[in-house]
Amino acid sequence: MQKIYQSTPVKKEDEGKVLEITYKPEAKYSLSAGQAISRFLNELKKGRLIGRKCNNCNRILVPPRVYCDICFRPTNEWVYVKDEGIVTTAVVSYITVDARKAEKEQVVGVIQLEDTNGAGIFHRINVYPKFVMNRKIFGKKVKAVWKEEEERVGDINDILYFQPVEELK
Amino acid sequence: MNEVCIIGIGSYGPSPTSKEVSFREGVYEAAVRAYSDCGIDPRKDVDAFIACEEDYNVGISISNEFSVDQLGARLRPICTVCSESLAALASGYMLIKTGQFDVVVVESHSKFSNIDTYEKILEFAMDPLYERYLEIHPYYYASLQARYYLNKFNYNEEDLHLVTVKNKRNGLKNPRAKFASNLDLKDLKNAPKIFDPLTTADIAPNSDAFYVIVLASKDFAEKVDSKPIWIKSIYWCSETSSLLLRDLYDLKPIKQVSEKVYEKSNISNPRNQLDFAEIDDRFAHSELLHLEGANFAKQGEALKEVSMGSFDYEGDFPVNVSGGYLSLGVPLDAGGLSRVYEACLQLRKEAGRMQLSNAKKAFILTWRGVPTSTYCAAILSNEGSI
Amino acid sequence: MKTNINFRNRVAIIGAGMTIFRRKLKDTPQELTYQATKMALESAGMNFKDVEAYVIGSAPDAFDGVHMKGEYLSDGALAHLKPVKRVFVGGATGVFTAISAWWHVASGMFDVVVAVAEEKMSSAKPHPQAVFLHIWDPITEKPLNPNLIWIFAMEMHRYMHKYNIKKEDIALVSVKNKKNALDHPSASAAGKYTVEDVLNSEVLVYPVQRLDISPVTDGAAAIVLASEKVARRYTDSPVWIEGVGWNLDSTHWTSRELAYPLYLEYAGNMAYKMANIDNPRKQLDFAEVYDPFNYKELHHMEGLKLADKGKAPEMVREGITQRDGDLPICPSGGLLGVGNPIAAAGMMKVCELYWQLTYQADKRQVRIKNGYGLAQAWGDLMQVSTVIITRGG
Amino acid sequence: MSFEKETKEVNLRTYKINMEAEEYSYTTGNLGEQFFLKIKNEGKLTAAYCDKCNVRFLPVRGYCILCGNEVKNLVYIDMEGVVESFTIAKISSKGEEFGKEKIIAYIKFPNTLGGLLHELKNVKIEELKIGMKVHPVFKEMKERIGSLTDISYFEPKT
Repeated sequence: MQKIYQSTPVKKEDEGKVLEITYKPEAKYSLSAGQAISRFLNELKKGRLIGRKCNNCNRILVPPRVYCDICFRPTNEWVYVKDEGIVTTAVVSYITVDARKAEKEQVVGVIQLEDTNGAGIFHRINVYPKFVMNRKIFGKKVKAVWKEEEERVGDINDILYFQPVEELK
Repeated sequence: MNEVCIIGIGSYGPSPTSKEVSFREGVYEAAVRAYSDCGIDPRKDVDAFIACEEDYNVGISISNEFSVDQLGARLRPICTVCSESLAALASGYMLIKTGQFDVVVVESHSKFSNIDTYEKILEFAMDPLYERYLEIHPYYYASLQARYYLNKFNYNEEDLHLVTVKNKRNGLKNPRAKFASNLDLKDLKNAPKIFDPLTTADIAPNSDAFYVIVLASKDFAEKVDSKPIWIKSIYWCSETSSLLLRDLYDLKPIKQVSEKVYEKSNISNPRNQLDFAEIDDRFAHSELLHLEGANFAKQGEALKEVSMGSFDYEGDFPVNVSGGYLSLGVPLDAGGLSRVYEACLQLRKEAGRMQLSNAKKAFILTWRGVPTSTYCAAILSNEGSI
Repeated sequence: MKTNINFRNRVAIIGAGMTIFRRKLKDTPQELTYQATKMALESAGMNFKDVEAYVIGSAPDAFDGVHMKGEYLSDGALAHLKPVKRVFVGGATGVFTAISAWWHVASGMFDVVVAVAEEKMSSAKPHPQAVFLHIWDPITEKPLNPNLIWIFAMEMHRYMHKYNIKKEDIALVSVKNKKNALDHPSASAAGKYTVEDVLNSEVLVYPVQRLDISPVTDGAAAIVLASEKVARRYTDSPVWIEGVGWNLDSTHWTSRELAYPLYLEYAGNMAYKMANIDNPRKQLDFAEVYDPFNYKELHHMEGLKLADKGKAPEMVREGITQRDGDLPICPSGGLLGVGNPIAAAGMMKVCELYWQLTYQADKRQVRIKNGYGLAQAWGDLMQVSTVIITRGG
Repeated sequence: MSFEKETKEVNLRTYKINMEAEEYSYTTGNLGEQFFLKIKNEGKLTAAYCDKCNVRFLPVRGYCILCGNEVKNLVYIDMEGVVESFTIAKISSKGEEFGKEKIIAYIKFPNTLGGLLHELKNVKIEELKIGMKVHPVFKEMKERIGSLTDISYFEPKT
């Protein structure tokens, strides 16, 4: 016999009828960005993407790391990379971070950066949803559109979004 | 029975802060040191990895995601154990005992300096219905324990500082002990009792630290150039999580873990058969409870023995010659590995100025701190077969 | 790695139990842990005092809303003065809890170990999805305000793109699992649905729609493991753990090919090797692969080599994965049908191995030929898989 | 890059984040709910009672912590408690100093396992003693919400 315990369900319509105790959490952090990400953020402020190159496997890691995860050795040098790449996947979001309906849909995806040997970056993509649904955006080249210099603070949001280099039809 | 030993140790820190590295970079530094200590390549030689961490200490939900690359564990078996890091080490020990694994790496770290709201996070670990509503610093639970102990055994409040002074001074010989000090009793006598009856000096500060330990089977250890330190026995347990349901002078879980490791290592008289101990001292009175629970002192007599110098560097049974948490700081759950690291140096005769002349068998006892009742114990030895 | 079929100590599952799964349960996380543990012990013919050690599984503390949740839950398992620890590999935790309990017994250190997994997702306000924000890279991803579903939508779309897979085929998985769950006494999301129902459900993050996803749920599940000598004393039909495997890929998911779960192939290889299985498609009688989203079931069948790359949808279409098919997948009803209290859902799959291989699965019973069943879970940043293979019948 | 390190504060970044939910709302369980409602509606303290072990314990839960049997009943307990230990708290769980220090006691009740942590009032610090008897002072009925905060504080029996 399967042993199943009949716990006490709370139906949606009974919300508020059972006693609950509330608590407001506080969990705040000041994370040390460290060697690699500090430089990455500082370069974003200058409107540039930077990575670390591993001379053993010839990959450029973006965001940069001080170690190579494949070779387990220190990465060798700083390398600027183009803010362009190929879309490998994209989706259209109709919801907000807390699962409410968003006022406006948003396209996000992964862009594989040129000449890095596989480094991908996750960001917004400025393209009509239909090009996501018919997957025309897949494999297309996109380029970063940056905030104005004076608005940049050294954050991933200094890039507004990536935009197709050629217009999609 | 296949024996398990520690073949490599690596650390970065401990230190009061570590702004120059991210937590992943700190772990990488420790890992490189541990692997070079025993000459292994993590991409080829390691069968499994264990990361010991808690989400709210790291600041990332599912911190396991971020434990991989810096250890060389990409596309390898790696998991997170959420407990005191000595319990994580016990998991590595068991993996090797199954006969399916030869080399297991255990990592734990603290990036305490990243945490802005430590007290609230500790409160978040308490029972949400019965323990959080007073909005007091959770350390006050330790204050209640301290007063209870002093009252039960008729000590003066100032007597507690004896433990603090011993460990802070021991730390002066240890280059890693960043909170060591040549304090004496009169410095502490009139210090404000912020955590009444404890002063802030009687409470070990938290620290940043990164530790990586490499475990291996006997077969593997014989193949590499290392100084193996053998895990003779290891055990862990918890009492009820409800601190309201525990006694304030509660030796049960301490007795449980120590008796288990004594039994498995055939130890009937720990004070005679072991050479030194690294014991949790995150509050001055914790060391006393732990000494009594582990049977190094009779109930109520640990403090008397501390005052007699029994547990000093020169005493008949040295306790916390590393300086303990009071000098090293508590690297959150990495505490257990920090003590394993210190004990290994002693057993390898690499402890520098704090080297004990006769260090063959070490006892380690760790607690997970307020509000938990989780204890772990281990016996390490520089001599092989039992 | 020397993974081999020569076990020093064989380990058996001798009991399983769980709570009902519901959107919200009134019981506290400790009480849910207690209830599942008690059920598992009763089914093994044991009592709390017989247990020597515990392994607790639970996904992020941010759900139940308790830091160091393993400590808190241990009280519900009545793990007083006994070794207890919590293991955690994101969504893959449920199956991993069983794996960790396996090594407790296989090491020779313990004879009776309970593995219990609990999740209470209804505590976080305004919505449990919101706390998933904190699983992303805090500096390079979290500032983009991502919703949890984005990540899976990106993987699903990549998978569809690479192998030209249609949403209609993926929807069949929801239909099958929700139907299977009609026979599961704990189920919270069972029902008779059609492909059209799935395709017409609300689009959340294209290509993911409401009925592509398993619902967030409260619940707990547990199993009892024993060494061979103890198992023989309690039962004539132990379910042996023949293989375990787990594997994690790099944190940097954006630099990986998302169309194929390589880490699962590695985890599967580890378990197959231990279990001496060289043709899983033939040798396994059924598999409880992880299905928090419908496409994941397909993805995981391919990673486990139960289907060729990109070909799992064909097997679903042909009915091979139905309960009466050649290779039943998720006969329990899976997460899509029974519900998804994260770690507990993974453990529910291990419970299903026990029930199926001891012929206790009632209307869900599949045909047992070779006696092998497999359960698998997956999690983190699309990064980890855990696999357990059992034999019984 | 571990072979060289940037150390200048100006180039090293610190990134502020939180990992919070807006709020948590915890269900109290079947027995827990009764416990809190007894406080709210009756101003009474209760304990869980296991008839198999014949023990009562607090905090309550739906299982006996000794034998593992289900527990379905509460019993009223004598609210005159004994101070097992006390401390004078100056720092809050936000790590800040309270304006006014709080006396915190661990209080046990007759024939009951466990106890409660609460604030003591109407007692001078020099009169504090382990073993002193105290009893709860409840908030006005209309202010109670079904929580241990419905007890304003404990005070010595006069």
